[in-house]
Amino acid sequence: MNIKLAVFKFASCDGCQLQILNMEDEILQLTGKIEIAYFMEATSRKLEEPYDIALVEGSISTKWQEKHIEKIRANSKYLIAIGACATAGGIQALRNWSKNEDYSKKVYPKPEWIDTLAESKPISDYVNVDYEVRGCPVNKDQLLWILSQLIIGKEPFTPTHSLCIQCKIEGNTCIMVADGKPCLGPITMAGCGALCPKYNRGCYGCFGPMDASQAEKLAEHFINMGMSKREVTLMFKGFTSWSKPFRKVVSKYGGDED
Amino acid sequence: MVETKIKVDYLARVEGEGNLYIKVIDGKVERLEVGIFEAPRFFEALLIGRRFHEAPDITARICGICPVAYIFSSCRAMEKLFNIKIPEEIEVLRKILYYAEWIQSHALHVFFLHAPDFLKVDSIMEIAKIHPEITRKALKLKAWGNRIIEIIGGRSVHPISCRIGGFYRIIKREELKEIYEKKEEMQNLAKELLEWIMTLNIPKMERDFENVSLRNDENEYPLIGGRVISNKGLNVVEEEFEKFIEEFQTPYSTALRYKIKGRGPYLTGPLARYNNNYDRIRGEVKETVEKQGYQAPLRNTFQSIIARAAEIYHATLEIGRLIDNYVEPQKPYIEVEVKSGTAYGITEAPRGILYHAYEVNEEGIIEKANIISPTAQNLAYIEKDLLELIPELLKMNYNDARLLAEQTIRNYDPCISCSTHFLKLKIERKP
Amino acid sequence: MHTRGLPLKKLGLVIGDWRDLERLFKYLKDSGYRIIGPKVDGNVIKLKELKSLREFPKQISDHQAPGYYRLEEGDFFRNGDDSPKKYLFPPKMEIFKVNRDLSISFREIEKVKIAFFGIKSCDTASITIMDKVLGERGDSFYKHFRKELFIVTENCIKPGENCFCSSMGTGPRVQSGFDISFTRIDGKILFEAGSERGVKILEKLKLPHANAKLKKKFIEVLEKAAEKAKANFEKRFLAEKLELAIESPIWKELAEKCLGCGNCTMVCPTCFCFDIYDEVFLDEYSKRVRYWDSCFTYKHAEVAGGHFRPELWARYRQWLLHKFSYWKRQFDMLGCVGCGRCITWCPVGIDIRKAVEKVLKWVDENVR
Amino acid sequence: MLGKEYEFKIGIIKKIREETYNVSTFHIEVEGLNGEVKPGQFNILYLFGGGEVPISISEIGRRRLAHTVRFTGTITNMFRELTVNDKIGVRGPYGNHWPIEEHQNEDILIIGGGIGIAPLKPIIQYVKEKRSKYGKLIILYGARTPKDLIFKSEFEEFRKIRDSELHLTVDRGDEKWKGNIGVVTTLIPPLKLNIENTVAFVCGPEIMMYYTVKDLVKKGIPETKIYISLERRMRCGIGLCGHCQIGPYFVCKDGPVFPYWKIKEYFGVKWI
Ligand SMILES: Cc1cc2nc3c(=O)[nH]c(=O)nc-3n(C[C@H](O)[C@H](O)[C@H](O)COP(=O)(O)OP(=O)(O)OC[C@H]3O[C@@H](n4cnc5c(N)ncnc54)[C@H](O)[C@@H]3O)c2cc1C
Ligand code: SF4
Ligand code: SF4
Ligand code: SF4
Repeated sequence: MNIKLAVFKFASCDGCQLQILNMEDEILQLTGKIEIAYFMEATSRKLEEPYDIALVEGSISTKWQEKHIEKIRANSKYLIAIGACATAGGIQALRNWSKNEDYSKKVYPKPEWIDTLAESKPISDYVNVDYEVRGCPVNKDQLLWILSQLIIGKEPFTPTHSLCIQCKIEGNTCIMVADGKPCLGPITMAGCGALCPKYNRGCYGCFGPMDASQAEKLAEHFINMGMSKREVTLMFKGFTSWSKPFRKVVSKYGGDED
Repeated sequence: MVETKIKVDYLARVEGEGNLYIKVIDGKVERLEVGIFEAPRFFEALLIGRRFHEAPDITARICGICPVAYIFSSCRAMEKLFNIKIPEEIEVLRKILYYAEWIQSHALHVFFLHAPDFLKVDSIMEIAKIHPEITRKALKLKAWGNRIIEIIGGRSVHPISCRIGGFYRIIKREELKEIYEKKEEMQNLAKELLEWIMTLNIPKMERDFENVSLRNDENEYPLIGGRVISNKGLNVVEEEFEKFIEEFQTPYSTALRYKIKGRGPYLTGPLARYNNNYDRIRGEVKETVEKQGYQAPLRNTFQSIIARAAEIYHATLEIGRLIDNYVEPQKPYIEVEVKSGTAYGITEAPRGILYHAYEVNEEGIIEKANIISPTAQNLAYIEKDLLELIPELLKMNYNDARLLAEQTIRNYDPCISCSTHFLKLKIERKP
Repeated sequence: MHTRGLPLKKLGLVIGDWRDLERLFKYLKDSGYRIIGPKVDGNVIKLKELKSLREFPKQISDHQAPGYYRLEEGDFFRNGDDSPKKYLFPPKMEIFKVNRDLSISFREIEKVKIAFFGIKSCDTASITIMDKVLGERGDSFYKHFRKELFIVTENCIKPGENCFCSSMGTGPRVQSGFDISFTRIDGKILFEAGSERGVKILEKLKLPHANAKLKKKFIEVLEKAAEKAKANFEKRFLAEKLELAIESPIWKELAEKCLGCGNCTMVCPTCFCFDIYDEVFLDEYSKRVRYWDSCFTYKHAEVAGGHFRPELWARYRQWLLHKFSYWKRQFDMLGCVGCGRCITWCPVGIDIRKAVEKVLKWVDENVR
Repeated sequence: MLGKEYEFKIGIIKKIREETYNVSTFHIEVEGLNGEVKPGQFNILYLFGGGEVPISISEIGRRRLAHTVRFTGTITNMFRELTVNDKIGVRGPYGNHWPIEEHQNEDILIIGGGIGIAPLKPIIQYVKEKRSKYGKLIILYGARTPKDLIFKSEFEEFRKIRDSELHLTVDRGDEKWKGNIGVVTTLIPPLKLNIENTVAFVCGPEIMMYYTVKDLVKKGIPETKIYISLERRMRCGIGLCGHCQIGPYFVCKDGPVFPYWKIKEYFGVKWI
């Protein structure tokens, strides 16, 4: 047993780390292969740094986090950002389009006690990230696959093509074509199992842009379908809105308005 | 005199990371603070300008452990505002989904987070070494809960199938077969685990707290909607709830705190639910707990672990019954007609009552949002509980004191990350 | 494996009605076939197992247009988003399992006896193509699933808006590669055999021969259908002509709306690209799993330190020229059967017929 | 048996020679390959849980083969961890080969760029063994820097082959480098060739082959006597997976070796 795994959390909902604990069938086997060195959600035991693998959940949104992530980077051989927050800033990155003080005022009676950075940003904006696992939350099977690859000494790999490909492989019916509903599948990265179309709704992009994502073209198509600019903006302004391709669409169709 | 400041670096109303700071001078408590310093994520602000139907998906992201609760509180609120009557079939499916989340979340807390305290170990991995069979069974039960959410919701964390008015598509009876087939096994497991939990060495510590929970008109254990009641006379409808509580903020925490106006801190969550609705818990559960003398009311917060285990058992039984009653609906959801106004909704999240309120304009755009999570509501009471524990703590050595304080906080299952790792307990003693 | 169409004369058309189709269905079912045919699944017609012919969507029509598919009341349907490919070349499939010591656990898949019932001639033609592409080249899984295949084809009397099988020479009347075909004409069903097996079974049904009048009607109906299922180009020299545009700037224009999502290749009944992943479980075993892949994915032509088709237009060109040109030299046939699926199921409605037309026009105007 | 076409044989690593910081040659012993191995063919190598990579055969022995691997990506980097006696999966040999037998009595010109010299090495071996059957042997080999030159330990042996020339070049030199500096094509103009009787075998990055072929043609070597070996992404190696296509050809089956005249109309096309 020589792989030391650490799990860290920044601004997030815990859902991605929870996916590790959701591996009920494998978790005991897994802990036999990997030594959990730091994983506050699962154990109060801590091991000394350095770590072989650091899984990082959450976005960077406070000054303290900015420093902390650098420390983690320095102490980890392999740093993997997990989930939409860590790879694209998460839902909380919606505030990046607004003035931060407004936000504090809206939520807290005494906003002067709240200390936060103006923007919520992905880990890779601060430190070098070795691998990114997408999703809000990450897919459990994918996560297990990635851990398995690391265990055998392989740099992790997961497909980076469109959700549509997975959607068809799963045998779903295209809801854009058969229902006329908008779907972000054609520009979103596969990995979730094409869940939303499977449940008869359009993908809202929680796995973020695929390789060579044509987000702007799809947005244009939505407009041609009769959607308003505002509706199009909201579609792209979701859980991975701060990824570059989606951000472009949001700015183009009125990101600064609200 | 040393002044210590805890920097507020973290978030609002949701569980997350926190710390505890206690300062005692000359045996007198100078300061006692449970600081939750999760980074603020400003959910209420970022809901503004979004359309009503986005609320479930967005608020689900407040918590990865109980997303279903967030989804249903927001659905409940919007549906009430729009005067939608949810058909029985859809209601049944929702209840199954909600109970499944209880199972998953409670199992996580009971076995991963809380049980190690009672067994004086670090983690479930350690429990697995002492009680491999129990661990295996607990994992199985938890997996079943997750699997149910996966089948009905698409995935267990942040499910995608729910919408205002129902579901995005009809869930076929056939799809539920897989989980139904295991129900008896799971009910037996749940019973066995409840019995095991009751054998744990639970500290004795009676308190008189105000139990706040929902209570419904259907004569059922509460899940979605109902009146908010307490053992001290609170009895209000969802719309009125906020008027009876008072919020306050402390400089050491991003989380707001709440108390009942004119009375003070209160308790919500499984223990409160169990105490307030014991008459509606399944007979099989009652029989099991009463055999060991744990009928309601339980006045010891350390016994919350029993309430949780009892609710798991109750949930497994109810899921069986609900699937029996499930008829596929004609349409997966009820069409919505937008109305402007304020939407209020409360449901029973695994950790207690979860309050959502939205102001929606005539276009269906959210203009204001207010969400009060169970953990935020419990915070003030946690501090009160700790305060009462101080004399006890001062008698102990540092490590035991820290452990007891941590365990006390974990009794409330404040949230997964804070319940295990947040304690940097500082007890300053001045002779 | 190859079944040749018999000329009309040999058996000719025999005539029956819907009950005879049911008899045929039952006969196949009783002979142990798993019957796969069109069936309404939500809001699309898919190829699914049919327990009885009552599941066959008799009173339904599929309204198709570029990027558009709706089921409506009607009396004839074409196809949905899946095709026989799904059964003969499954979208995801474990090849075998490799154990830690590199020993291989091969799979055993029980013998499958599939009868496709009521697929159209374009799909029948697609099986002939796959026979060549996958079967003859040695895909053992394909051969396994294909081995005992029985094909009952329905001749297309009402091609849809996106159909162009007549231009590709694959329909609307099935020419080869089938066992039995049937045609709905004037409330009657006309049967025809395409193989020895088919002849034997039809003989068992003891149906009378169609008279000259009905035969004439048959020809008329299918001729009319053939007129409808035409694109604005000819198959003759198509491959050669299109290749003349290989370095044309037209590809950029054609790919202007393309999202690179790969839907066209997924729904195409003949696209065969696949990828293989090692799905390793801890360090205990690894499954080698085959998934459909698409030449539209960014990674398809990426190699360490380089990329052969980094731009989307180059990937679009690869798809189009492969189907309509390269395929000819690879397999002595074209890779497109004119089923129109890629037009219907493209989320932005790119029409391959128009694309081909534009390339041809470019060639006419620019190559001399 | 289902999936038989993907079955691999077990190869046992007998020797590993480090060529450079990111290239090593693995000598493996493998029983029962598909057939006789010819210069220019490749195998598909499998590492547990990682996957497969096509790798040319860089040395052909009676019971042993060598593969020279550059560690460049996910799977090839896993090769770094291999040690003697480790097992890997091997299937092949695949692809066609350098048609060396058809060019007896001719002068052999070998041009390799980078790792591209690996599939050319068996030609050198072959010519050496059947020395009297061939004319001159000219080897041009270029790498990015002196550090990137592989098979260094064999250069002397190459030079010792009767009637042979070895010309080396690097894109960027260092203090110790005394040889030619420049891309491999800079070695072509000064060459004295018997144009009528020379056959050229070229392998390297596509861009290098593109210019090399141009220069060879300029020098007068007919397109029918220039052979190049192509590289494309490859999944199956047996013409099924569709990845390795260039125009109408499947590199794995129709190639990897192509006479230039055959591939010419596609080879220069941008992003084909
Ligand atoms: C016929 C042939 C012979 C080859 N001979 C040699 C050789 O002798 N020595 C050597 O070092 N390399 C050789 N290569 C290249 C070698 O196959 C790639 O470097 C290797 O596949 C990269 O895999 P990877 O997983 O390490 O890289 P990654 O970049 O992580 O690869 C991702 C995927 O792309 C594919 N891929 C990436 N680059 C190539 C490529 N250049 N060719 C084919 N597939 C690729 C791989 O299959 C891999 O699955 C040859 C390639 C071919 C086609
Ligand atoms: S439903 Fe969405 S993801 Fe699926 S094929 Fe259609 S556009 Fe693509
Ligand atoms: S379909 Fe899209 S939004 Fe839905 S789970 Fe998958 S990636 Fe997320
Ligand atoms: S290319 Fe389009 S029309 Fe042709 S066979 Fe494929 S899906 Fe059908």
